[in-house]
Amino acid sequence: PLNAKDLPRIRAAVLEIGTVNWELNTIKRNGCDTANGFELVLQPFADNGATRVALEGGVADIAVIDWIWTARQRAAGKDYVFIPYSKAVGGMVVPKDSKAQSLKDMAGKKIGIAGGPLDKSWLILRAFATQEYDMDLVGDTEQVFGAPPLIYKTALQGETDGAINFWHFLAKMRAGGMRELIAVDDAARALGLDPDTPLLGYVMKESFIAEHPGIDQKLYDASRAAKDLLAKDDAAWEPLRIQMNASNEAEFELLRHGFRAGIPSDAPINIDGADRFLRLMAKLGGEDLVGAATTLPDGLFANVK
Amino acid sequence: MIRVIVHRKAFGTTEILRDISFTIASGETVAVLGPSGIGKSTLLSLISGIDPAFTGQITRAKRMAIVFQEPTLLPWRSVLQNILLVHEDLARDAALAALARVGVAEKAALFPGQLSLGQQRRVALARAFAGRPQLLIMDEPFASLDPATAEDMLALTEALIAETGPATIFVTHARSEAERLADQIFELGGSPATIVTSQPRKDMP
Amino acid sequence: MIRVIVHRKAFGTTEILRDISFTIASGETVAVLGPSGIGKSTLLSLISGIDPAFTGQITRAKRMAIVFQEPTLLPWRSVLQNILLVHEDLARDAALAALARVGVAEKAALFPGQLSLGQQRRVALARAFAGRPQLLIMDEPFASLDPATAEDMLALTEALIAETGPATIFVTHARSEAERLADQIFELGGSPATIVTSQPRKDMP
Amino acid sequence: MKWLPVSPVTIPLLSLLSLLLLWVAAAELTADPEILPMPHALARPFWRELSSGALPYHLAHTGLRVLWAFALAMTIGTALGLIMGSYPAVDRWLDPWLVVFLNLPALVLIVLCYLWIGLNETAAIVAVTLNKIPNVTTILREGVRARDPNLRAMAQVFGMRRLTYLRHVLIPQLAPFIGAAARSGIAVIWKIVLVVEFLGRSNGVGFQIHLYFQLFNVALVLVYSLSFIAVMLLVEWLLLQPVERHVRRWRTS
Amino acid sequence: MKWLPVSPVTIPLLSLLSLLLLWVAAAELTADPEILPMPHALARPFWRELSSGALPYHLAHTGLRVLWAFALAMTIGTALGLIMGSYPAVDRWLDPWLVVFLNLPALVLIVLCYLWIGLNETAAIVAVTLNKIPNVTTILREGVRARDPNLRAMAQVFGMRRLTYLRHVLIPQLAPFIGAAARSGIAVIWKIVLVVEFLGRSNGVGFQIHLYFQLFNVALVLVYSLSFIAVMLLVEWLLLQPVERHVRRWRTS
Ligand SMILES: Nc1ncnc2c1ncn2[C@@H]1O[C@H](COP(=O)(O)OP(=O)(O)OP(=O)(O)O)[C@@H](O)[C@H]1O
Ligand SMILES: Nc1ncnc2c1ncn2[C@@H]1O[C@H](COP(=O)(O)OP(=O)(O)OP(=O)(O)O)[C@@H](O)[C@H]1O
Ligand SMILES: [Mg+2]
Ligand SMILES: [Mg+2]
Repeated sequence: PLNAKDLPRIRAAVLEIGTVNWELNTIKRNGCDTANGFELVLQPFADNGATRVALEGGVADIAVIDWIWTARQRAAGKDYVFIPYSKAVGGMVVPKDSKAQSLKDMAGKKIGIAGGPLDKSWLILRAFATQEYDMDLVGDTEQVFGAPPLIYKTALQGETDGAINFWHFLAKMRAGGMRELIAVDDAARALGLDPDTPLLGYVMKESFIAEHPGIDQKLYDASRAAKDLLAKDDAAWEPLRIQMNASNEAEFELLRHGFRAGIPSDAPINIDGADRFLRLMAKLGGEDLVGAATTLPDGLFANVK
Repeated sequence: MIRVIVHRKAFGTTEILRDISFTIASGETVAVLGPSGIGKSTLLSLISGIDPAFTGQITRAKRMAIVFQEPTLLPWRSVLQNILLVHEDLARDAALAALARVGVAEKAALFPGQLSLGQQRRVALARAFAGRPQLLIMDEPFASLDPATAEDMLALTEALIAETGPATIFVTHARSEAERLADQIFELGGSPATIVTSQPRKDMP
Repeated sequence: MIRVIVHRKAFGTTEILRDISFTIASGETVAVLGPSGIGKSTLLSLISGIDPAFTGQITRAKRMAIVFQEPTLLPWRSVLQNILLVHEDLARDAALAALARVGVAEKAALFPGQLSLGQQRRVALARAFAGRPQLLIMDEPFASLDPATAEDMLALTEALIAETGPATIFVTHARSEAERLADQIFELGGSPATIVTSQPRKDMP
Repeated sequence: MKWLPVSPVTIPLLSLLSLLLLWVAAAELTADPEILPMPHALARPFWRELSSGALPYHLAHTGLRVLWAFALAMTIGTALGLIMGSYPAVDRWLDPWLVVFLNLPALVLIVLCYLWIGLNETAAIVAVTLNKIPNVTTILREGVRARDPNLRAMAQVFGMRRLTYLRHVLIPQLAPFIGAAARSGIAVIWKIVLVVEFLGRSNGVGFQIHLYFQLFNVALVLVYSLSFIAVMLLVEWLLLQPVERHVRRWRTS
Repeated sequence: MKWLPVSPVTIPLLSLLSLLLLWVAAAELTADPEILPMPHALARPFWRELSSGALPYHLAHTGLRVLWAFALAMTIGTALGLIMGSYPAVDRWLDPWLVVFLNLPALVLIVLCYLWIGLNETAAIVAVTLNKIPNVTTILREGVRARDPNLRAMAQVFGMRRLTYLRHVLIPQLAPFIGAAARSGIAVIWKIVLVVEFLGRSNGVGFQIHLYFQLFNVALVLVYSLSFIAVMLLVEWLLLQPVERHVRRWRTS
């Protein structure tokens, strides 16, 4: 077999606690990287912004980012391309005993939102509320934006009447006794969007692919291999247990379930669906969110299968 | 009545003063003489209560005034304010009058740093005289003044003592000043210092 | 040869000095007399170069030494270091000898704040004398000292001037001191101040 | 140093201009507007944020927080500094606390405040204030320790009232320390406000900066940063420096 | 105030103990170990991090960064402060720069440093240093402005050498300001190091704290925070306070 030293290296800037680490660690542990002809090097960071700085600054070759951001950068002239990783999105949870049965009942309530006013889950729910209930979520509810852990904890404390958070926090919140009011998945479906479009992906530069032809496909294959393993084999999760930081078995299982639910199909990306999605985002988030990318830039999605 | 009993005053292991006791009645003036470095200022700082670290006992008056060996004015306040701030019930005019008596009235609005050292010393005198002290403590109040000004200040001090009758203790190097103002003259000497000669004023019986 | 020409010195709009000019040869001593607040210290600060804001012209010597009206020691350095730091080529023993000559040798290791004011003034004298100044400037150097110590300091100054022969200018309030030390005595007066009387020493022809 | 009679604003303006030139040069060298855009490239985004009202809105929120936290931290910090500097016995007790709070990460204090007080304005201001107090206290304590004992003695013998002593003897002596604490203080406060805002507020310059940083929109990050800096320059010129000149008069006259 | 001859470490230890009691009380009131665990609940995670070598490893990295940035910022900041305080002409030119850099958000400087210099140790240290210099300069400048003109005059007449003047006249006068800058300085530096570490380093206490905050593992956030605080307490007691006592001898004798 090949000596690992001769293989091209992919330096991945990752959020140390990101769920992507579960996949990347599985890739490394099972040699999916060398088997596919590259060597994966993990560079942990403590903040999402930091992973972007690392990619931009050229000390990392890939980072996990959503494709809206990638489209924005691409429209601004960067040569980023997107390789699907996960379609897991969040949702809104409310306390178990909350009277709210649908988004409509959240009128006049206080919602905690992780990730700011341009968070995609929030934008989709806004569009959904407008379409379904003719309701303006921004005007009809009080929003508190905050760091994900703070939103997580204050929601459990009952300080907010509902919370939108990233899926792994949602899993913990559900394990902590909250219930899902609406999944972003469902909202997206109702809006006519393709819920199978993976929102998060590995982003790399075209120049990197040019240096190492086929590296995008190799990464994609390795990712697939790890996903297959994680999807079918419960034993593959055992080594990840510490890393997942679950405080009990129920939480562990919810996290595992959430990850599996987020695995995108291996069908090629629905370009029209993505374009529709981007237009909706452009309408809701405006230039702040999408920059110059009002329509889907060419070549955004890497040519992988 | 001011009663001073100092058994012992030391800085670290160096004993400076030992067994000094005397009393000063209201209206009475005591002069302290002695060579440089003997402990005169130290004695005054005990009497004024600035330095509480000694063995002995001192009864003081309620209203005290002090003239330090250096002017010790507030450099960031005008000359006039320097008087007013320590005598809160003093009228502005009275403060100006006090400055006039020491001959620096026209400097009232300036900062102390804009005065000559002799002028600053006179402001310090005016500050001490402006209240109606029951105990007046002065450390070489007339040093560093030209003979004519020094004479004026001496006369002023005499007048003040006659008017308000405080118990007064002052340090001087000029025996003539001591003899002119004091009812009692103590001379410090020895090591540790104590009162070596104590004489009543010449012109007393 | 020190040459002093002061046409005008003012603080803001207040004119302090006008038309003062004289020279001091090496080995010669000039005394300046005058009432408090007339401008004596101001004149010295012009001569020493501390205050460059005046119209006129002054030639100075290279090695200068000054005794301010206040001691102006470094409170955070020992007495001995206060001497050594301004005279970097002075040996430790020589500095100690200089302190001994003013009678504060046993305080060499203390901080200035641990000395009496008279002792601090003597340290300032020792500091000025320790170098071999070509121009010696002193502002009331013997004030605030008891008569015996003042006499010692006067004698010491005489000896120093005889030894190293600097051009000396000093301010004093005691005519006796001026007459004893000075070859020339200037008396300042008027407003703005100028030299009103200038007399050579009595015992000169 | 003065050859020509120059207006007092000339040099600061020239100085800022040279800073601008430095920026242009740096942008030229970087040659990537995504990393460092040219100054003029900020004009459009600036105008957009200004006319949409977003910039004034966020600036006002941040300004209010900074103001509150500044007033509280300076008052409490100065009081503590005065006490700890004046009474060594108290100092021995409180000093370890000071070191602990001085070095407690802003994040920890902020998160605890949000979780205890709630995700609201009070929590934000308390968090910033708590972060800044130890800083002010440290600086003021040094000042009090360095005070002139002779003036104290004078005030004591004359029986000066406590408040008069504080106002006319102690505080003027501490002016340089108060100045140092105030100036470095606003800066530190504003840095902490940024963190407070992105962790748990829904408006403010810090919130916006973090948002645009996530989007890698350097232009808007700079627009918001510089707007706040411009406000601080105005505060410096119109408030701090005139006050300082007044307080320092006795030194220069 | 002293009734019994107490060892000099007694009061600081008692003081820390009372802080611990306060913590216990707060934890009792909070009654949620996710928000504020009891002190003893930290023992196990602490031991785990310690024995695994993670704690010493990250502590060492952060310590080194703090040390470097501290040394650089103090040196450069003091030099700038001396110059700006001594020469009003220079001050007029540099003052606007000072205000700008004082108020430039840490985030902006850090990101620019990372993008220009690269995601490495140098960039991290430069970023922290640049963030801290204006702070030191501000404090020192106040000190220089408040210096005693009489001592300067003395040094000038006697022709004291520049270096001697600096070392024996100016610096001792500035000691309280240097002390204030150093103490509040380490704290500010460490706060910025935290940001620098979570934005672009893969180790260090700041990295760990941010990480565990993201996981909402308060126990480990506290373990890392308190470990650094413990180090700072040791620095304070074994280094700063003895040096300070030495420098301040002349005041107390
Ligand atoms: N910075 C200043 N601003 C305004 N006036 C000043 C300033 N400095 C000194 N003066 C004035 O100049 C005059 C001369 O002061 P100077 O210190 O030279 O007097 P002097 O002759 O040394 O007096 P003394 O014997 O009291 O020391 C004084 O009237 C003083 O008020
Ligand atoms: N803090 C201190 N530590 C040690 N010794 C001190 C301290 N303060 C004063 N002394 C010593 O105490 C002695 C008396 O000082 P004091 O100031 O009382 O003298 P004095 O009689 O007022 O002299 P002068 O006429 O010179 O003012 C001096 O020898 C001085 O060195
Ligand atoms: Mg004395
Ligand atoms: Mg004078």
